[in-house]
Amino acid sequence: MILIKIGGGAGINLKGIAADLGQLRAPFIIIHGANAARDDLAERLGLSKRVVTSVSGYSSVFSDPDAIDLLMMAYAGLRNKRIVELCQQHGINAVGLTGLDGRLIQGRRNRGVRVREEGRTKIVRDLSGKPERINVSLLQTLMDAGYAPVLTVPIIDETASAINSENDDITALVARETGADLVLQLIEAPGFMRDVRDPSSLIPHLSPEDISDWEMRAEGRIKRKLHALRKLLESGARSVVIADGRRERPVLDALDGLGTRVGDDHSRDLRGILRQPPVAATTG
Amino acid sequence: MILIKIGGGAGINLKGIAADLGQLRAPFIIIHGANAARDDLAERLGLSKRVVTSVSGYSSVFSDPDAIDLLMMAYAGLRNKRIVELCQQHGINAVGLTGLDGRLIQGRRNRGVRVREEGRTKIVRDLSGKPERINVSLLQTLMDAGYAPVLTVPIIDETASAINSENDDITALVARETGADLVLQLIEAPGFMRDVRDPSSLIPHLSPEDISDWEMRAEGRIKRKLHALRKLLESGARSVVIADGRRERPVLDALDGLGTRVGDDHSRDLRGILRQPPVAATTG
Amino acid sequence: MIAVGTAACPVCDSPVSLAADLTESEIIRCPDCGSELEVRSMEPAELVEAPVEEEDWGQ
Amino acid sequence: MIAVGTAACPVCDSPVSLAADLTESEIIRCPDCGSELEVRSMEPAELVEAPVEEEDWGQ
Repeated sequence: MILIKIGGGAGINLKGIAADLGQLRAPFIIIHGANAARDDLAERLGLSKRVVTSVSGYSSVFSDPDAIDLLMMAYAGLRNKRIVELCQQHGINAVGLTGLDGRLIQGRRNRGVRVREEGRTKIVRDLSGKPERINVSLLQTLMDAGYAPVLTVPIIDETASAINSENDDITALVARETGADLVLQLIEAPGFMRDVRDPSSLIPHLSPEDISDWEMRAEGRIKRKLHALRKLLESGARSVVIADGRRERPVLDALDGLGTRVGDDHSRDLRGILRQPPVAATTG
Repeated sequence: MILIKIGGGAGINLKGIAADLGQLRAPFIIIHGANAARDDLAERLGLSKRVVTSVSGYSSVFSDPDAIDLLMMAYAGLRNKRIVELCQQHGINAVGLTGLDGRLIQGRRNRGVRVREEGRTKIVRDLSGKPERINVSLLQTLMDAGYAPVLTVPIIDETASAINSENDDITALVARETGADLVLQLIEAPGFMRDVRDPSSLIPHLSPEDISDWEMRAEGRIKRKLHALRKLLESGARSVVIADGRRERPVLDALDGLGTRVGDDHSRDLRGILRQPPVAATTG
Repeated sequence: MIAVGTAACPVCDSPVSLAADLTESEIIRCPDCGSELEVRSMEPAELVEAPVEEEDWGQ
Repeated sequence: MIAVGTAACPVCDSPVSLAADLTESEIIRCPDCGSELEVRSMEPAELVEAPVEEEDWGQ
């Protein structure tokens, strides 16, 4: 089973991704973000985004009730259904779901995190938390019946409330609990870059040791990303690829070897296993 | 099986509805609107709503791509997931879906309808159409596994594109194809009113003949509503109830006999069949 | 009526003269066969048979 | 430090004096047992043990 994480940037070529996925034989699950759509909507609605940074350098969006409404409109609504629509137009019988639906992604609301604000150390509680369990039987039921799950936030917490959560953590958890063989992360960059501003600084292979080194030196959101990448490796996925989601054929190019191969198993030829003549449109 | 249609008005008591539904023993499907949420969002985004009236008196919202984005944000996103959240908080393992997901509600885009604009008769084509088929096996698979489907627009057309459609038509089609025994429509009024401005003009019983008479004399949106109500009766549902979705206990009051009973079978006692001690929270 | 051109009727093929103030997607009737036609485009002028749709369409 | 009142430390029960400019959800340390405490509310003054959360929490 393949897990495809589609970044939430405006430059991601969703149509190209859907066209490529239509050619895969192996079943797959999509997890996607929508930060660009959310930021655009927040701006048009005049809602400001508060980012808080924990005392040890992790920064993230403060999720108040307005922010959860935005998640529901931008992630669960607009982005999720446009991806489902594109999949349907390429012979993929997609079903879009959030972590709330069927208690698909169950998590725990954060007890309170220490942040530095105005020279004080404060506990910040909001509507966000960590994913802990996946309703794998719902995913299995859908995939056995020929559907492709397309997942996004919000997730559901212990009080059955909608909370925000980091898509990278969700990806690692889904990978582990579904035993994904390949995890493909499509982002708005050629792959993992030593220096995001320098296109030639692409790193073709990243071993687990590399990741831990980088994590020590990084800060804020990059630190989060590396932390999640390490956990993704620990999830047991045989191959992890980070590739450019803006290309004409993002998925096929990634399987051809473009982008960054993460983990020890970077020589594996992914093309043969997955490339297939176009799959006939599956009817509902 | 019970089909519950929840109106999209701001005054609907979603929490009360979820609490009541948590006490039902029979499986049910929810279909909901979100016109208030959509209008609010459209206004905040500065998007104007164009209403067109066909030459024979049917008026409806003109669905351009912006309008479909709004549907996805307000109906499929905000309203759908807030209803799913409330259901989960009352022991109902809800799964929110649009007609796109799993090709659940398949329709045909309208070929072009004649409207009068600026003294001319013109053909108007937009992203809307009529629902024609339901993917009943997906609904059955989910309900057999203990989930409660929560459905809304958009639906999917013959080119696998997202289109708008009238919730009343969808309700009639789902009722017919799933063989619903009871259809409960929860609206922002005590029931079917002779005169919406006169609270005492509630009509307790509406026979099929009454409906046809009313339909002759009505215009615009009311004409649509009556047309859809007639088709709902033709769908074979044994009991159809229109009741007030703003009450403290909207569903239980409706089963107690409040509101309007539609069709010939208005003496049936709905309370005994359905009232149950609170159902234990079903886990995912 | 100041005609700006003509287009063939898709049903009976006879020429239909198009008024200057005609707009796209407007409905006109062929003077010969009486069919209801839709102005698909003005430049170039193109007429198609007007679709017949059941009245109560989308929301 | 101008104290505006005291509240009992939830861990060792000794009185902890609260500075005037203290704000809700701020973290302070009990001078006696050294536990990290959170100011749950100022009126009435209430202290609870500060939760310990794994660092990389929600998005």
